[in-house]
Amino acid sequence: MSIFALSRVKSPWILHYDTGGCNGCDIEILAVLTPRYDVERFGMINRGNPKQADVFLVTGPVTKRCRERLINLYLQVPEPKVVVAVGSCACDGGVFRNMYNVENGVDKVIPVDVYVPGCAARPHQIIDGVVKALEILSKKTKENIELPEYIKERFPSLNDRRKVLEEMRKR
Amino acid sequence: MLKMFLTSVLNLFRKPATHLYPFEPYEPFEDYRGRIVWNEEKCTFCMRCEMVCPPGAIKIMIMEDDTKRWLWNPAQCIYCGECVRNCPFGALTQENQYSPPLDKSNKRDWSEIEREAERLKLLWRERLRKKSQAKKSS
Amino acid sequence: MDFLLPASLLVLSPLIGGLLEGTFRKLNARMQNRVGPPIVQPFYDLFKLLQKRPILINNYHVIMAYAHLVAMVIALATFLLGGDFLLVIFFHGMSLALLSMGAYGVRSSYSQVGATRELLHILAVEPVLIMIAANLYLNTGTFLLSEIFNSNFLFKSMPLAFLALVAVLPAKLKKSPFDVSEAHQEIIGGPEIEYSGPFYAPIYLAKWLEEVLSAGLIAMFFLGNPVITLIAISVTFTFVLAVDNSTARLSYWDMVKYTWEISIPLVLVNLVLNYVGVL
Amino acid sequence: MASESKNKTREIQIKEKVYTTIPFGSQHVALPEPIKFIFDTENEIVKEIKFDIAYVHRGIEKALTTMFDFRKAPYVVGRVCGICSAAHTIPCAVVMERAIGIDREIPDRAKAIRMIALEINRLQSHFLINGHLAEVCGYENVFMHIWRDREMIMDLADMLFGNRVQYDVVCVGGVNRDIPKDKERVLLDKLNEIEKSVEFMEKIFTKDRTLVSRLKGLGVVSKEMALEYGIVGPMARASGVKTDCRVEDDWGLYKDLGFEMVTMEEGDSLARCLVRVRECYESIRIIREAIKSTEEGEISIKVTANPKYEAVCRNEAPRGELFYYVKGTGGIMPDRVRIRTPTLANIPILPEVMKDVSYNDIPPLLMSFDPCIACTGR
Ligand code: SF4
Ligand code: SF4
Ligand code: SF4
Ligand code: SF4
Ligand code: SF4
Ligand code: SF4
Ligand code: SF4
Ligand code: SF4
Repeated sequence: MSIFALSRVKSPWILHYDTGGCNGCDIEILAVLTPRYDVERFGMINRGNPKQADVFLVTGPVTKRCRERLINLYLQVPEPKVVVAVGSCACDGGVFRNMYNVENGVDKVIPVDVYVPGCAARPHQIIDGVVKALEILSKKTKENIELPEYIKERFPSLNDRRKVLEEMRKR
Repeated sequence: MLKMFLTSVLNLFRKPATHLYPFEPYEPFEDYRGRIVWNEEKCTFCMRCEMVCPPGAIKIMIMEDDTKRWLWNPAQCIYCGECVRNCPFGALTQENQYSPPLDKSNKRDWSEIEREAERLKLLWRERLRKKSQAKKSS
Repeated sequence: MDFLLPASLLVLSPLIGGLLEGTFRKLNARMQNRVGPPIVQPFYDLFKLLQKRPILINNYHVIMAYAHLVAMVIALATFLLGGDFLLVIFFHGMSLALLSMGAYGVRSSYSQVGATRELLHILAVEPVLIMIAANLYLNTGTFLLSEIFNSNFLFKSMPLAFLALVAVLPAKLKKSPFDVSEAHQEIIGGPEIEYSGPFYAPIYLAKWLEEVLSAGLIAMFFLGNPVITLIAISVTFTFVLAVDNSTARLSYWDMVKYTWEISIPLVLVNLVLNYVGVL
Repeated sequence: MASESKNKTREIQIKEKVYTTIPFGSQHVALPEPIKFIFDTENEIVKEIKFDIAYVHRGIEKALTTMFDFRKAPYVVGRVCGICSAAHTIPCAVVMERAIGIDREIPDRAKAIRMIALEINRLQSHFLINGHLAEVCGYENVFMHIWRDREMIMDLADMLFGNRVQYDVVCVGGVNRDIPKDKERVLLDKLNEIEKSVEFMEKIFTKDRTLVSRLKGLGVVSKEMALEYGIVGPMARASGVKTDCRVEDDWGLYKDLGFEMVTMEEGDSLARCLVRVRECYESIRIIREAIKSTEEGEISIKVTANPKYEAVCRNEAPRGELFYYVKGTGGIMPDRVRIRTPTLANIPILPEVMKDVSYNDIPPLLMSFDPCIACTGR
């Protein structure tokens, strides 16, 4: 592996967004950063800044109000990026499935690469999930632009989409 | 201030509190509530587990040829153990191993399954109704 | 001093700086009782940043990031090649000012608050450095570093000035208690917030160079025996890190107040003592 | 007259002044949850605060009356919030029992296990928030140390209840798993260690000069203000208001075990923090007493009827009074469920105390009120 490909895997900076889960998984994500689990071993740091993030950890079932913000944050993370849905409610809605104000999971809104089950997902599961996400990340480059569903809905034709992509590249 | 200063400097010479997972294996507690394991032999498809499961992570599909399938979604389950406690035939057990992460290749489309199970159940009820009608008329 | 050593130091400074930063992070982690990243972690970070898709906010913003790096390189080069100490201070201050100018150039309020705080950093650090320069002049009769480097073990005659330097080092390296401009929990990195991917890389690199410059400043007081120089640098940095790990962040006015109230009097006393001839 | 009109123009001028607007959330490192504050600042002094708390509304109350039968309710409301999951499941189970009319028959052992769950929950929550408070003060090392020690409590929960966050141990009619003798012993051993780390925490929060200097006198809430705004929990107790639902509602055995309330008078951020630290001692004591006072035995009773009465239950969550109301009609799902959560009661006072505070003191001030939003929107 070249130093470039290696460095992509060795330095995942994370961004974490709670889309209306119960905090359980958020707190476990925080716990993953603390001495017992210390994911800084893998170079992970929580920058809290979408523009400097590689791994996007999303928890929660995506409430209707968080939807737009989630998409916004997703678009702000520069490629290559991976999205990890942490916790059952981020995967498929969990216990909140089919409640009137939720979207039943992150993958209904943005493309998700890895799903971490568990309610709450325990730190070991989160570490496993991130390790798996890094495998996927090592295959991605900055050219892999995946669009969230809603853009595909809004711009069904390929031409429209190309325009959006160009806009995104220009930004 | 002084205390933390000393602690910090001393920590340089102490062993870190880190558990080197995944390089060091981790063994969960004996009765950690992990994956649900289904024993096909004992199950009578009574549907009790599907009923008690709070998030609806268990779906039982009754196919059109009356064979039955028991499906469990690890990415939907909240690992409460309610199904295990309520199974009248002891067909379900809860392992102490947590579920591994999934990706696009091995995650089920649960909405699809829910819809399918619902549809199949309607068909099944229809068949039952017809059967009982046939019995009555004969 | 011959030319070869400083020139090679300058060329290797990104490498040294990266390793220094990596060591900092490792030590930091160990002080917090965890394992921490590998020492080469900063290089991974840098190479990764270069591979990210660039998101351009505006040209001015990005130019300022590169200008920040260039000014920092000039400061470091001037220092290592034995230029004028005042020039080093000037370019160091300028590089920070350029960073905050860039930060003012975007509309994010975190960035703007961070920029203001970055200027306060300059306000806190630069006067002390200038006072140290004055003190150096009193001791060596020159501002030229090539001649200052010839002096042996300056610490002997200006210990208080060195203490003053140690007192401003947290502010210079953006470590707690004086990390107000980065203040992760308040303004998420401050002036750096809007930089991303390859445009963040120059700022990341400049941070390493700043660490090399700080190491150089410390070394300046302990020249003569290379072993003593190295020991002095590592002890000082360990001390700064331990202080980082044993203090909460103070407010930005406290930062200016403390650095001025502690460092400037220290240098002044040293000046007077030198003048009177006690030291 | 002249001076009055002059004053008026000045007021208008001040109002027209352009503030720097700093948004805080809905995604921010200092606050993992989606809540949004908008601070209008002038020279980093906060002048106006707007907030928006409804990002996490999921419709749990509605779902409890339309989607889940009452037996599932404790598992669902545990997911109202993962920080005080046990604190939610207990009053939910109790309120259902009251609505059925079986709350007097709950065995003592079940009550004791509920109390242990709640107190372990409280311990980890207090460790969590005090560590986080240190973190937002820029004191990363203390955060790391407190969270390292918090793992001991998480391990306890993991061992006793089978999950680190969602204990899911409380069900309508009692609890669903007992604590066997050998685990009791481990629990008691671990509590000694945890007590030591509480002592460490107390020492840091009373002795460390930089931390104390940042927290002392920050965001003072007087007793009158606390009463007027009706704030609850440790925040109210830090201002000298004697309120604690553990003695005000009787679902547990607190009265029998001689519960002591922790109060302080100062009402500043440091006091709020210290109240939490000192409550940890009390929690540890309660757990010990609860284990000592009951023996292994009956842990639940059979629930045969459906909820048919109207009932309320109040519980002291780590952040204050949690209120559950249920109206049953004899059906399998209640007619109305109402959850009133502590953070909701503690938020209205925030704009008041945040006014004219420097922006760099906002995160510690906010964290000292321990806001968590998951339950506020439900
Ligand atoms: S998966 Fe469970 S614990 Fe995690 S956020 Fe969702 S409801 Fe909470
Ligand atoms: S409750 Fe048990 S027996 Fe009934 S369907 Fe489920 S697994 Fe099978
Ligand atoms: S453990 Fe709970 S959520 Fe999971 S399948 Fe069983 S009843 Fe459903
Ligand atoms: S930062 Fe402001 S201007 Fe830019 S997209 Fe967000 S809201 Fe709009
Ligand atoms: S007020 Fe009641 S009836 Fe009206 S929309 Fe809201 S929940 Fe529905
Ligand atoms: S009395 Fe209070 S809680 Fe009830 S509806 Fe009116 S405002 Fe809402
Ligand atoms: S106050 Fe609410 S959000 Fe906060 S921990 Fe308690 S239940 Fe959870
Ligand atoms: S709790 Fe009240 S304010 Fe919040 S979302 Fe629900 S209805 Fe709206």
